[in-house]
Amino acid sequence: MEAKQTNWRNGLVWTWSLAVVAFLYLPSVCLLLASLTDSRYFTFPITKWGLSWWAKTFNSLEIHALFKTSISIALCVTVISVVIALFGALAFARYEWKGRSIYQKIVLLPIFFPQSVLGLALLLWFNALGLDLSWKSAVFAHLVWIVPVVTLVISIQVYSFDPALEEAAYDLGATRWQVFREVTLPVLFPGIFSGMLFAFLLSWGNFPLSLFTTGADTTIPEYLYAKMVAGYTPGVPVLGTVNTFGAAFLLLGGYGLILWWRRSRIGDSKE
Amino acid sequence: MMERRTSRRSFMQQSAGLAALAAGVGGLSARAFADRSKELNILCWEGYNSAQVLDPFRESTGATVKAESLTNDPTMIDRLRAGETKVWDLINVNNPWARKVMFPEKLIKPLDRASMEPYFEKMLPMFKPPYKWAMDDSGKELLGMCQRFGPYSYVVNTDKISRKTAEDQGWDLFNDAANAGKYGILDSADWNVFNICVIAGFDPFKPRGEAEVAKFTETAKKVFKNAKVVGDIATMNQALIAGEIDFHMTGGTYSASPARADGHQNIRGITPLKGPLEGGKGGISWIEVTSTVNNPDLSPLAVEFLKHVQDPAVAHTVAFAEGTFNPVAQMANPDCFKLFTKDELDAIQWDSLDEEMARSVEYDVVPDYDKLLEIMNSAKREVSGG
Amino acid sequence: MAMLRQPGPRNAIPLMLLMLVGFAAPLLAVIGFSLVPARSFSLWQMPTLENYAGVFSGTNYISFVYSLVFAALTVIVLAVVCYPVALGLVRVFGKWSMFMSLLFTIPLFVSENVRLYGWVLFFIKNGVLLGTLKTIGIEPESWLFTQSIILFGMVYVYLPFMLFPMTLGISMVPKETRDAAFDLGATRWQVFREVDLPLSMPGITIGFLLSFVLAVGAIAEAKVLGGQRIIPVTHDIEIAFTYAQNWPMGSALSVLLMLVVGVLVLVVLRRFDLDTILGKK
Amino acid sequence: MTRSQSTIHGPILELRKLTRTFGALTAVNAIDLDIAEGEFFTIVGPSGSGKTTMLRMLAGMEQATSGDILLRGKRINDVPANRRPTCMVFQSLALFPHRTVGQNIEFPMKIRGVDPAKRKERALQLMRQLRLPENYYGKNVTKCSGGERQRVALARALAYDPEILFFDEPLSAIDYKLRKTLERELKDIHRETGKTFVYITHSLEEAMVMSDRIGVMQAGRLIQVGTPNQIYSTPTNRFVSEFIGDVNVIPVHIGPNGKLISDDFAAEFSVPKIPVGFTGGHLVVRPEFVRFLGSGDASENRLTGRVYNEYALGSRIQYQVRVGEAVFIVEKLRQQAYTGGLDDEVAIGWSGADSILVSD
Repeated sequence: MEAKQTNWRNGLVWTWSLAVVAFLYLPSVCLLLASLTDSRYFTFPITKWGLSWWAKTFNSLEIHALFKTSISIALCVTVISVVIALFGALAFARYEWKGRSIYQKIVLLPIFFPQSVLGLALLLWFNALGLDLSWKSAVFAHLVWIVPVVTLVISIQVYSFDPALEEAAYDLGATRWQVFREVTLPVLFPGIFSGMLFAFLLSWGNFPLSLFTTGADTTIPEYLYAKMVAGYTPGVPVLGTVNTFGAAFLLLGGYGLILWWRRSRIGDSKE
Repeated sequence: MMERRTSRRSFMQQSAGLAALAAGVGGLSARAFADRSKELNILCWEGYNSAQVLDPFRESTGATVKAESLTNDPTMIDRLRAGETKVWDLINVNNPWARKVMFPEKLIKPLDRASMEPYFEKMLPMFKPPYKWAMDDSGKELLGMCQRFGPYSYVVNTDKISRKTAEDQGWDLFNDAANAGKYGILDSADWNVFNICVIAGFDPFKPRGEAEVAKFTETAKKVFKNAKVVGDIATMNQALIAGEIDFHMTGGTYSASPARADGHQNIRGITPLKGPLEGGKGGISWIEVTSTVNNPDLSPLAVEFLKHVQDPAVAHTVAFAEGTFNPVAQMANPDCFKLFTKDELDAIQWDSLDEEMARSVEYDVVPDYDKLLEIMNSAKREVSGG
Repeated sequence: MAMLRQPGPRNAIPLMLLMLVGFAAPLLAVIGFSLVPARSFSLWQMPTLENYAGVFSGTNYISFVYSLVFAALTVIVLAVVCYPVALGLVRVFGKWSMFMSLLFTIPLFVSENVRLYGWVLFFIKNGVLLGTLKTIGIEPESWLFTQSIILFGMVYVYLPFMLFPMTLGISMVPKETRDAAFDLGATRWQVFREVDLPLSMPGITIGFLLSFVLAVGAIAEAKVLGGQRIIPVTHDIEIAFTYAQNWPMGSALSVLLMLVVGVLVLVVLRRFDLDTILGKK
Repeated sequence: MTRSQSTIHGPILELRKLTRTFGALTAVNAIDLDIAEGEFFTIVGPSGSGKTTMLRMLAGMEQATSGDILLRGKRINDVPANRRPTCMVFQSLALFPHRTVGQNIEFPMKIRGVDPAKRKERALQLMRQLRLPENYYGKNVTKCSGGERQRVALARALAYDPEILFFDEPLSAIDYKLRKTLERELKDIHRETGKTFVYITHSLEEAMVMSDRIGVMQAGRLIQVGTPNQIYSTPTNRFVSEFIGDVNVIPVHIGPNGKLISDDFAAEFSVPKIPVGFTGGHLVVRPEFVRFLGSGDASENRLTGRVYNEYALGSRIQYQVRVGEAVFIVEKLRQQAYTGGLDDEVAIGWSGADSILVSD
C-alpha cells in the first residue's frame, strides 16, 4: 500500500472526522452565543451582548433547587447502578453459566428501547402500584435504563480480567475481602470508574424518563424543556452551555484521571 | 476449596446488591405521612413556576416549593385524575375547569370564602364577586382565585399585515389561499380545536351537527397543510421575529408579550372585530383560576401562597414573571398598577386590552372535544409531510 | 435452585430483579392499559380490544410509516457518515483515538431538545448561518421546518449510537487478515467487501439496530426542527397521554411500537455472540 | 548434502540498501541481499531485529524508506502487495474466519475471477497435496486444529501461485512435536513446488532444519548470510555465535606475549592463527567440541575445574564445569558420558582449530 495513498486517505479520514466533530458541536456554539445576549430573542450578528442571563441563572434559588434535585438523582443512580452493574458484569463476562447468553440479551433490551415509551410504561406501572412519584421514583426509572449501560461498560473491563489473578492472591494467603480490595477492585477499577462517569452523566442529562417519573420534583432537562416550550428565555442556552461544559469537564477530567492513575500504577510497579 | 471460597464471596457481593435495590424501591413510598407544613407543590401554567415568583416565598417561609409547569389544561387535570391529588397542593388552569370539571369530580376542594373573597373586591370589575368561574354551580363554594388573563386569538407581525387588516379580515386570514406557507400554528391542542372551529365558521362551545363536523375536518386539513410551522411559543416568536412567518394562529398577549418586551413592538396579538362566536364576537380570552387540590394531606402553605400572590408587588411580579407577561386582575388596585412601567404596559398591549377583552368570549369546555381533537390530529397526520 | 449455587447466576440476581420489576412489569402494565376501555385511568376494568381496533381503523398508520421510514433513512445516512470516522478511530487516530471518542461522547450528556434548539439558532432566518450570509448580501430561504431537516436532526442526535458499535465492529477485523487478502491479490474494494465488511458486520449490525430502534422512538427532531412537518408515532403516543386524555389508546400505540422494536431486536440479537463482540477472545 | 540452488539460477530477488525508519528508529538498515530462484532462504533474528518489517516490505505491505527491491531485475518498490507475484503466510495465519476451508483456499482464485468449477478442482488438489481430508472442503475454518489451519494457510498461499512465498514465523505458536512434523512437510512442499521460499523465524534451530541459506539479523542489519553449516561452524561475530545455542563465549585479549588471555579463567588459550590487528574480543567454543581429559591426555587448550551440575538434553548431556568463579559448558553424547562424580576435579580441553575468534 503506497505511503502516499495511505497518507492521502488518512488525511481524508481526519478531515471528515473533524468535520463531524464540528457538526456535533456547532449547536453548542450557537447556544453559547445565544446565552451571551441581553435580548430575549436571538438574532445574529448579536447586537446586545451581555452576561445578564448568566447572572440571573446563577442567582436563582429555583435553579439551585433544580441542581439539587438533578444531582441527588444522579448521585443515587451512580452509586446503586455501579453496585448492581458490577455484579451484573461479573455474571455477564466473567462466569460461564447456563443461560448466560439469554441473560446478556435481556440486559441489552432496555438499551434498545425507546426511552419515552419506557418512561410512560414506568409511569403506568407506578400508577398501577399506587406509588407517589418523586425524585426517588425517577432514580428507579433511571436505573432501569442506566444499569444495563453501566453493566456493558464494566463488562468490557471484566472480559480482560484474568481470574488467575484472584486465585494467585488466594494462594498467597489473602482473605476474600483482601483479594477483592487488593486485586479485583483495583484491576477492574478503570471500568468501574468509567461506569460511574457514564451513570452520573446519563442520569444528569436524561429527559424522557424523568419527564414521566419525577412527580413534583423537576430536573434540569425537564425545566429546560418546559422553558423552551412556553417561557423561553436565554436562561435556556445558559443552562445548556453549562451542561455541555460540565459534561466535557467531567469526561475529559475523568479520562485524565484514569490515565494518571494507570501511569502511577505502572510507576509503582517499577519501583 | 477454591470454588467454595469464591462462592461465598459472590454471595456477599450479591446480598449487598439486593440491599441497594431494596433501598431504591423502598424509598419510593417513604413520604406517605411526612410533615407537609414546609412544602408546597404547584401544578401550573408557566409563570408561577418562575424564580421571581417562588424565590421570595421560599425565603419568607423557608419552605421547599416545587412547581411544575405544563402548557395545557387537560393534561394537568389528567394528572390529578391519575392519582396525583396526593402530590399537588395547588392547580392553576383556565377558567371553566374548576367549576365544570374538577369540582364535580372532587379533584379540588373549596376555599374559605370569607377570608378569600375580599381579594376579589380589589380586582378589575369583571372579577367582582360573585365571579362566575370562581364559584361552583350552586353559587355557594369559592373554588379558586383569579389572577392572569388575556385575549388569545392570533398574533401578527404588523410590519407584514397591519393591525387593521388583521382585525378586519379576521379568521379568514387562515382561509385565504394566498397566505399558504406564511403562517405558523402554536401547538396547543385545545386552543387549536377552538380556532379551527372558528375558522370553519362555527362556535366551538356550542353543540354541533354533522355538517359542522365535516366543515371542521376539511378546515383542519387545510389549515395544517398550509401552515409553515407548528411549534411552541419560543418557536413562533423566533419565527415571527426572524421573518420565517408573518402571523400565527393561537396566540395573544400571553405568547406575544415576551417578543414585545424584547423591543419587537411589531409583534402583536390581534382580536378580530367579528366572528361566529356568541354575540358575533371573534376572539376567545382566558382567565386563570388557581384552586387547592383535594389532597388528603394538603399543605397549609397552599392558602398562604394564594394570599401571597394577591399582594400588589407579588401580583406585578406574577404579571412579569420570567417567561411570558400578562395583565393581572389586581391591576384595578392603584398600588399594583403604579408598579407597571410604560414599557411593561406596552408589552401587554394595555392600550387595547379592554376593547379586545370585550370582543372575546371566555374560554370554555368544548362539547365533543375528544372527537374534534381526534379529527384534528388525524388531519394533521394526513397532511403531514406535505 | 441448584443453579443459584453457581457464582454466575447469583451475580446476575440483582440485575435480573431490576429488569423484572423495572422493565418487564412496566411493559406488562402498558399491555394491561392497552386493554381497558378508552379514556379510563385505572387498570381494573373489563378487558377490551377497542383501542387496537381504533388504531387500525384510524390514521395512525401514517405516523408509523413516517417513523419507520425516517428511522431507516437515518440509519442509511449514519452508515455513510460514521464509517470513515469509525475507521479513523480504529486505524488512523492512534494516540488521539481515545480523545476523539470522548469528543463524540460528550454531547450524549446534554438533552437532545436543547442541542436541537442550537440548530434552530443556527438555521433560522437572522440566525448564525443566515444572519452571517445576510451581512455579505445573500438571503436564501431557511432550511427549518422541512422534512429533510428532520432527517438531519435525527442523524445528528443518533450519530454516537451508530458510531460506537461500528467502531467496535471495525476493531474486530484483524489487520493481518486484511493484509492477507490484499497480499492474495484482492483490490482495496475486494478487501473491503470480502474481509472488512463481513468481519465487522456484528458491530455494524448492532449500530444499525440501535440507531434504528432509537430513531423509531424519535420525537424531538420533528417538533423542534421540523415544525411538525411530520408526526412520528411517539408524538401520537404523547398526544394520547396528554391532550387527548386517552391512556388506553396511547398504550395500544406503545404496545404496537414495542412489538416492532422488540421483534427486531430479538431477531437480530439472536444471531450474535456478545462475548466475541465485546472482547472475550 | 546441501544443494545450494543459488549457484544454479540467478537471483530472483535483490535487495539494494533497503532501509525502513519509524521516526528515530531504524528498523531495517541498508540491507543488501540476493535471493536465488528456488531457494529456501531464512532470515533469523530475535524479536525486534527488524525481520518482520523487512518481510513486509518484500511482500509490499510496508513502504521502504529508501533502497530498492528488485524482482528479476525489475524495481517493485511501488508495486502494491496485491499486484506482486508474491504471497505471505502470516504468523496468525490470517485465515478468513467467516469462510470455509474451501473458500479460504479458493480466495485468490475467486479474486482473479477463475471459474468456480476450476477453483474447486484446484482447491481439492492442493488439499490432497497438503494432506487435508477432502471432506474438510466445507468445514468452518475456525473449527480446524492448529496443524490443519497451517495447511489451509499454505494451500491458500499456493493457490495464489506466487513466484515467492514469504513466511512470517507461522510455526511459532505450535507445540514442539507438531512443529517438527510441519517443518519437514514445509521442506517437502518446497521440493515439490520448486518455488522460492523466504522464511523468517526467531528459532535458529528451525532455520537450520529447513533452509538452503540463512541470514542472521540484528538491530536492523543483516550481520551474516550463509548456509546452515557456515552459520553454525563459522559465526562471524559474537551475536551469531550466541544465537546458535549454548556456547562458551569467553572474553579474551592479546597479552604481552602475543597470546590470547582470558581474565575470567586466568588462562591462556591458543588458536591456529590470530588475525592481523586483533586486539581483543571473544573466543567461541562449542560445548560439544570440548573433551574431558584423562590424566595423560594432552590438549592445546586446557582448564581445570569441578563438575557442578549436569543436564540431560535427550541424546546428549550438558555439564556445567566451574573454573574458579567462571562457568564452562561441555556437551557429550550419552555413550560418551562423563563417569566421575559431581564436584570432582576434572580437566577439560579442546583443540584450537575447534574454536572461533570473533572481534566484538
